[in-house]
Order: sequence, then structure tokens, then C-alpha cells
Amino acid sequence: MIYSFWIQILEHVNYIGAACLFVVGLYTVVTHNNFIKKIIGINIMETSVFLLFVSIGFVHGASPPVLTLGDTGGPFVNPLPSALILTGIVVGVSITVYGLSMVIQIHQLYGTIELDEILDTEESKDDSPHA
Amino acid sequence: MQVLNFILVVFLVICALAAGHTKDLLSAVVIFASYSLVMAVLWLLLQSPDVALTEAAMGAGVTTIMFIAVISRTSRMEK
Amino acid sequence: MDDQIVRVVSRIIIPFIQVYGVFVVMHGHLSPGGGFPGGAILGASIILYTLAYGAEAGSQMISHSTSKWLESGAILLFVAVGLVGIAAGQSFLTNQAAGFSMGELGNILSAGFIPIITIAIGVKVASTMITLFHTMVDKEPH
Amino acid sequence: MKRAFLIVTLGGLLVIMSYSFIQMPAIGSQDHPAYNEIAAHYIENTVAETNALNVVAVIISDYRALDTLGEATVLFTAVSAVLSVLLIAHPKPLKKRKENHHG
Amino acid sequence: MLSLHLPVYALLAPLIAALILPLTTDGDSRQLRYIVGGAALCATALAAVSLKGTLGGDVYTYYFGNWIPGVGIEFVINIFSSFMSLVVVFISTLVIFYAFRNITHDLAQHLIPYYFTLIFLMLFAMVGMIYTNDLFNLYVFMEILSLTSCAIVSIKRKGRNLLASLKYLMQGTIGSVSILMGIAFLYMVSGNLNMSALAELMPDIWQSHSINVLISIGFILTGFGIKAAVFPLHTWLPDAHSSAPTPSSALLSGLVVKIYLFAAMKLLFQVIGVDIMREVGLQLFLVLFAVSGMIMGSVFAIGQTDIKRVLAYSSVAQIGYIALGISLASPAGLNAAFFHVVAHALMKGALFLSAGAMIFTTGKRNVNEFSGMGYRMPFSMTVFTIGAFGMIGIPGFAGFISKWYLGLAVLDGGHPWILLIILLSSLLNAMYYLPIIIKAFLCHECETVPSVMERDGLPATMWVPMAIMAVLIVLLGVFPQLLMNITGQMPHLFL
Repeated sequence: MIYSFWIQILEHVNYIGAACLFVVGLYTVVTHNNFIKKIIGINIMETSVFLLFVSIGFVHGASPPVLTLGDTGGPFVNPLPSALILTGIVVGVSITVYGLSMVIQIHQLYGTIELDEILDTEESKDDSPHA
Repeated sequence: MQVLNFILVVFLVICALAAGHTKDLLSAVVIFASYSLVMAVLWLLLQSPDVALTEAAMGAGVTTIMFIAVISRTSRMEK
Repeated sequence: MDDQIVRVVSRIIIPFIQVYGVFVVMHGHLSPGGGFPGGAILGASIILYTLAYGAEAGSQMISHSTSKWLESGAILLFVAVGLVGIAAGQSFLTNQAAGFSMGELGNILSAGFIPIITIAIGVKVASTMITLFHTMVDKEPH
Repeated sequence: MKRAFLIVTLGGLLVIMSYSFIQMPAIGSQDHPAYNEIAAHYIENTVAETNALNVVAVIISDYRALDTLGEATVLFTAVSAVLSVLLIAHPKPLKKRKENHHG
Repeated sequence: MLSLHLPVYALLAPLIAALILPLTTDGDSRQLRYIVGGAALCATALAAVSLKGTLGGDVYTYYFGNWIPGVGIEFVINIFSSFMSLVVVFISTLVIFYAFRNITHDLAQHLIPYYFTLIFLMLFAMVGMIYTNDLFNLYVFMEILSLTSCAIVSIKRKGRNLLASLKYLMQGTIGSVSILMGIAFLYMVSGNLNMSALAELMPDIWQSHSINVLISIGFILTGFGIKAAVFPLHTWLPDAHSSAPTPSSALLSGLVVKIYLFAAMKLLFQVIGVDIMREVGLQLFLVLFAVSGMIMGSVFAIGQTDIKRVLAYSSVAQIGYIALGISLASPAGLNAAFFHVVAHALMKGALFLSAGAMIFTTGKRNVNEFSGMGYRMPFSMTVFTIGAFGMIGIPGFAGFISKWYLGLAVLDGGHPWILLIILLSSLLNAMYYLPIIIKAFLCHECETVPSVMERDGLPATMWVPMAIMAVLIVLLGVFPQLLMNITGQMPHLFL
């Protein structure tokens, strides 16, 4: 019984690993005050979904979806998830870079990239009426 | 093959936890780069060479450079 | 960044990186690779040049206005390729039926518009990476 | 307290997700629901329909080319967004750069 | 044959405008206005002409590259998508014209081409999201939309803007990753990304893998809930919408959040299906969130002093109305929701634009400083009043009609207690809009000289859009059948 449970886990290890990474990434985003850490957390969340997609497309004993001249035998892995993830990776990079550019600008304005410190400065500013 | 897959997944989770845990942002970024590389190897193992190549170039290469460029312009340590 | 060794080594290896990037882009429809990784490799070669020779030299090599034209031009090329399909009486982004030459299986010049689109993506990704890096390291003049 | 609540919530999410994953066929089995006629269509008809060998490249630049157009636009958006946050108005950048470019 | 491609042209017009803008112009030139205005009008015309083909209730599909659906990407053009894309493009055009002068107030000159580039990219993404019938394509357009909507907040480069925008980016990305996870769960059990094909497969999938479908619904609803700012997940909205430049606020509040609601609606009704929703009891759950948003958004708005923050919190409440109409899942409810989408876009647009005009001229943002504003800027304050009356639901304005039909739908759906909440929410709306108006027009203490300037001295590009919106609010309030005839045809596409 216990043994078969572990076999189940081992057979679905990529799926469960993706779930773990999703949760770890979400935890990193929510708990950390540092913006760079938050962005790393978001990247981990994104790659977890990509891992899930690629694992869905995998087939045992299959060759990569690149055909060779003449020979078309044998199973191939599902090419659709790979194609989706290629797009997804680039989208992830775009979001990361835009977030980082805002981190640079925030550092120039506040001198720190910790959310709680910035909120403290903002609150002390709030006491004086703002324009 | 399944054993290698298992080891890589465990390594990924450990990398993710470590990247969240370390206080040095530069280390976190380097750990994240190694995470991306391991992810690329895992995808190569899952027979998706296109995705692996893209992740190695984009995720481990360009993203890391951008992270380091930003850390060099901001601060290195997390408080 | 005044390191002679880094400069000499990068001057030697940058052409090889670029050739590899072009190879990956051009063979996108035949072997693993394609526009995204190839463009990222090409972009990384310019980023390496910038790291070795400084931001000033890097932005002279690919100036801001050049990369602006490359970025818009790549997507405009993509859209133009798509509009050829409409002009031929088919849907947007139609390949074979719109009269693109299919070539011989396995050649670089085959598969209709797929190589054109791959090159457009490669140029787009490369110029984007260069612009982003140059913008990120561009400090405000004090 | 807040952190404990968060850990419990995320742990619950992990358990639910893992439970649903275990119901699926094992990784790499051919009777996976996603390995259906659409995946087969891509593999079988790529050469006939587009005369290229790399199926993934064919999908991103032909079958689902609109996704790729959108994705190139995402990159363009990222550049515009980063420039809108970081671009510095150089005093007279155009003239100087052009001279350097030609010289 | 030509009309078949009109939706594609309507999609490409903003994209091409966005691409050539940074190349050809540098800020304050006449050329920029010609390109931007021309492209916006062109997109509106294309959207209007493509609506003509579907007015009779025809539905047609557009296959990109002639590939069969499932293999390729498919657009579905029906009366809902073509009419909503017309609404989006039309209101954006009004806001774009307004932005010509207003944005020079907030931005340095070298950033202005990028601002319009981002707005056109946003238009591209919104139109694409409305038309597409493919899950992953939806995700790609959604990412363009979320990047641009963050970028038009952060372009002002003040500390508040950057913080609000980064918060928006973080939460929005968590939302989109959740949605992608939901899509992965659906793909995992079906192997299909086309919404129509998924809907056909859904009964079988529900038999064999109900837990996956449930988790997928959870992820997708959470993601769209964050992005559309449904009540408990709304925390990013007030910061982002209030600190953004005025045209951005009008677009974000008036249009962007609704696009996410449309996408959620497509997934709920067209993919998952009403039967499964009823079986799970999802409706009551959604109604509760919507209702709490209607109350809490207004309660938060009462305590605010910044005029744009009041309007931003008011959006949270109004999203509750739309979500309520959607979650009733009845033809009457959907009809009311669609009417309110249009009405709210016009009213919130008019409110933000007139508030922006007052900030533009006087520099005052605090509602306590608005005394006598009705004498100083009578035109803007009148537009503001029309918008506010619409929000409160005074008969004769568009907001009343949508509340009336929502009330009928609620009674029809067998939840009479919600009627009380609609009334309470209207009362709360009145509690924070009326004091502003009363203070502006009835000021006994202040010695106010009526403005001698015609239309408050605003340039034509600013007052004409405001006037058009105000006229349309009144027109829809008096002749609701103009819009009802069209929205009445939409619910059967979803149910």
C-alpha cells in the first residue's frame, strides 16, 4: 500500500515537482519584502507551469519532435506544449525585465528596494499634505 | 532515466527554496541561474530540445545578466 | 571594465558566437533552435561586447535609433508576411496556399514563410535584448 | 500567525494539486489524454503541409503564428515599457550618434 | 470577401500605429497627432464596419492560416465580440483625443510617443482578447494587456506610480500565472486549446476528471478575479488607478478590468458550461463575492479625500454590479451586465476625464478643495455631475437603466434580498458623490465669480470627448432601447 503510493509519486514526480515549485514561488513572492526576491519568486512560479506543460507532452521512448529525412517511424513527443512554452518563456523574460527596470527607478527615488522601508517613508510623507 | 529525472526535480525544489532563503541577492541570482540551467537539462531529458535551448539562452543567460545589471545598480544584500 | 584580457578574448570569440547565433536562426525549421534562442545568442554577443568595451562603445556598435528600427521593422515584416496571405485571397498568415515557395525538403530555403518569420523573430529578440541591456546600464549623467 | 496561515493554505493547495495529479496517467504514458489527434496531426502533416522538419518551429511560426506575433509584440511592449520607465532625455543625442555612426 | 478580414484589420491597425510611432515622431509634433488620431479613427471605423456584418445575429469564424480549429488559432466574430470591440475602440479613441493635451501636463516630451505606443498596444491586446477563441492565444494577449496597463501607470515615474505599478505587476503576474496553470489543467485532461472544441469535450471530461476541472476553475477564477479586481482581490486597483495619468485611469477603470471579466465569462459559460456551474454551486459563491464588492467598494470610497481615489474605489463597487449580473447566469442578468459595461465605461470615462480636466486647470485633487468648482469650471463640473448621477442611478441617466434591469434580473433569479443590497449600494454611491457636487455648486461662504471662459478654457481635444460621453450617458438613460436592442441579442451566445 505504502509502497504503491511511493510508486505513484515517482511516476508523477514532474507534476508534483511543478506543484511544489508553484507553491514555493508563491511563498517567496508573498513573504519577501525585497523586490528582487519577489521577481525571482515570480520567475519560479512561471517556470513551474512551464515544467508542468512540458511534462504533459512527454512520451516514454519517444524522440524529440524534429523529423529526419526519410525516417518517420517511432513515437514523437507532443510538440504543442513545447511550442507554447517557447512563447511562455519569452513572455516571462519580458515581465522580469520590466519589473527590474521599475526596481532601478524605485532605488533611485527611495534609495532602497525593501517594500516595508519604502512604505515607512511613504507614510511619514503622508502626514504632510501632498500636492 | 526516471531516477535522474527524480534527482533533477528534487534539485530544482532545493534550488527554489535556497534562492528564496539566502540573504545575498547575488547568490540568489546565481542560484536562480543554476535553477534555470537544471530546468533546461530536465527539458532536454523530456525530449524538448527547442525549449531547453531557449531556456538556457533566455532564462539562464539573458535574465541572469539583467538581474546582475540591476543588482550592480541597486544594493546587494537583502535586509 | 578596463581589462585587456577580456577585450582580446571577447574580440576573438564574439564572431564565433555570432556565427553560431546566425546558424541557429537560419536552421530553425530544420533542427532544434529557431528565432528565440538564436536571437538571444546574437543579443548576448553584443552584450558581451558592451561588457568588454564599455557602454559607450556598445551603443555605438548598435545605436539606439538602429535598434528602434530593427524592433519595429521585424514585427512589420511579420505583419507584411501575414498580409501576403490576404492579398492572395486566403486568410491572414497563410503559408502554402498564398504562394510562398515550398522549396526542397531539408534545404535552408524551404518551408515557405517559416524562415522569414524565424529571421524576423531572431532580429526582434536580438535587438530587444540589446536595447534592454543598454537601457538598464545607461546611467543618468550627473 | 500570518505566516502559519499562509503555510497551511499553500500546503493545502499543494496537497489538492498533487491529489489531482496522481489521478492522471503516469508521465510518459501514451494513453495520456493530451496525446491526442491534434498532436498526431502536427507530427504527421508537417512535411506535407509546410515542408519543414522541426515540428515545434512549424507550430510557432505557421500553425500558431498569431501567438508568435503576439509574443513578438510582448517583446516590443517590454521595450516600450522599459524605455518609458528608464529612458533619459539626452541633450542632443541624435546628431552626435549619427556622426559617430557614419564616421 | 473583403468584409471577412475586417476584424483582422481592426486588430492590426492599432498594432501598426504602435510600431511606427516611436520611429517617426518625437513628442510634441503635429505629425504625432495626425498619426495617433488617424489610427484611432481608422480602428473605430473598421470596428464599426465589422459590426455591421454581425448585427443580424450572424456568427462567423476566422481561421488564421486556414488551419482547422484546434490545430490553428480561431477568432469567433459574433455580435458580442464585434460590438464590444467597437465599444473598446470608440471609448479609447475619445480618451486618446483627450490625452493629446492632458498628457503634456504629466509627461516629459520625449516620453509622449511611447505613451501612445503603449495605449495602441493595449488596444491591440484588448481587441484580440475579445475576438480570440483559443486559450493560449488569450493568455498571450492578456500578458500584453497586463504589461501595457502597468506601463501606462509607471510612465509618470513618481514614487507612488512606480510602487503602484510594481504592485499591479506582481499581483497581475500571479493572476496570469494562475490562469496559465488553469489552462494547463484543462489542456492536461483534454489535449485541446480551442474553446469550442473544449466545450464539446467538457461533459466527458467532467465525468472522468472532475477534480482537474474543479481545480482549473479555481485557478482561472482566482486569476481573473485578481486581474478584474473582484472584491477581496482588488487591493492593487485603488493605487494604480488613482496615481496614473488621467487618460490611463479612464482606460484602466473604464475598459481594461471589463476585458478580464469578458474573458472569465467566456471560460465560465462557453468552456465550462452553465450546467457544471449549477452542479457545483458556483453561482451563489460568485454572487456573494460580487455583492460584498458592491458594498465594500462604496464603503471604502466614502473615506477617501483624493478625487481620483474616490473614483477608483467606486470602480471596485461597479465591477461588483457587473460580476453580479454575470454570476446570475440568466439572460436578464447578462443583459443587464452588458448594458452596465457600456454605461459604466461611459460614466467612469466622463468622471475621470472631467476630474482630470479640473486637476489639469486648477491642480486641486482633494475633494475638500472643490468648493465653488461649479462656478469656476462649470462645463467640467456639469460633465462630472452627469457621470455621478449616472453612477448613483438617478432616472434619466444610463446607470439607472442598468440598475433597473439588474434589479429585475435579481428578482427573476429568485434572490430578492440582493435588491436591498443594490439599493443600499446606490445609497452609498450617493453618499460620496453628492457631497462633492453640492460643495461644488452650492457654496455660500466662498465668493465665487462665474467663469468667463467658454468651456472652462479647455482645448477642443479635451472638451469634445467629455461632451460626447455626457451626451451618450443621457441618451442611453432616455432611450435605453438603442443599446438594449443590441445587448439583448448577446446572452444566448453564452447560455
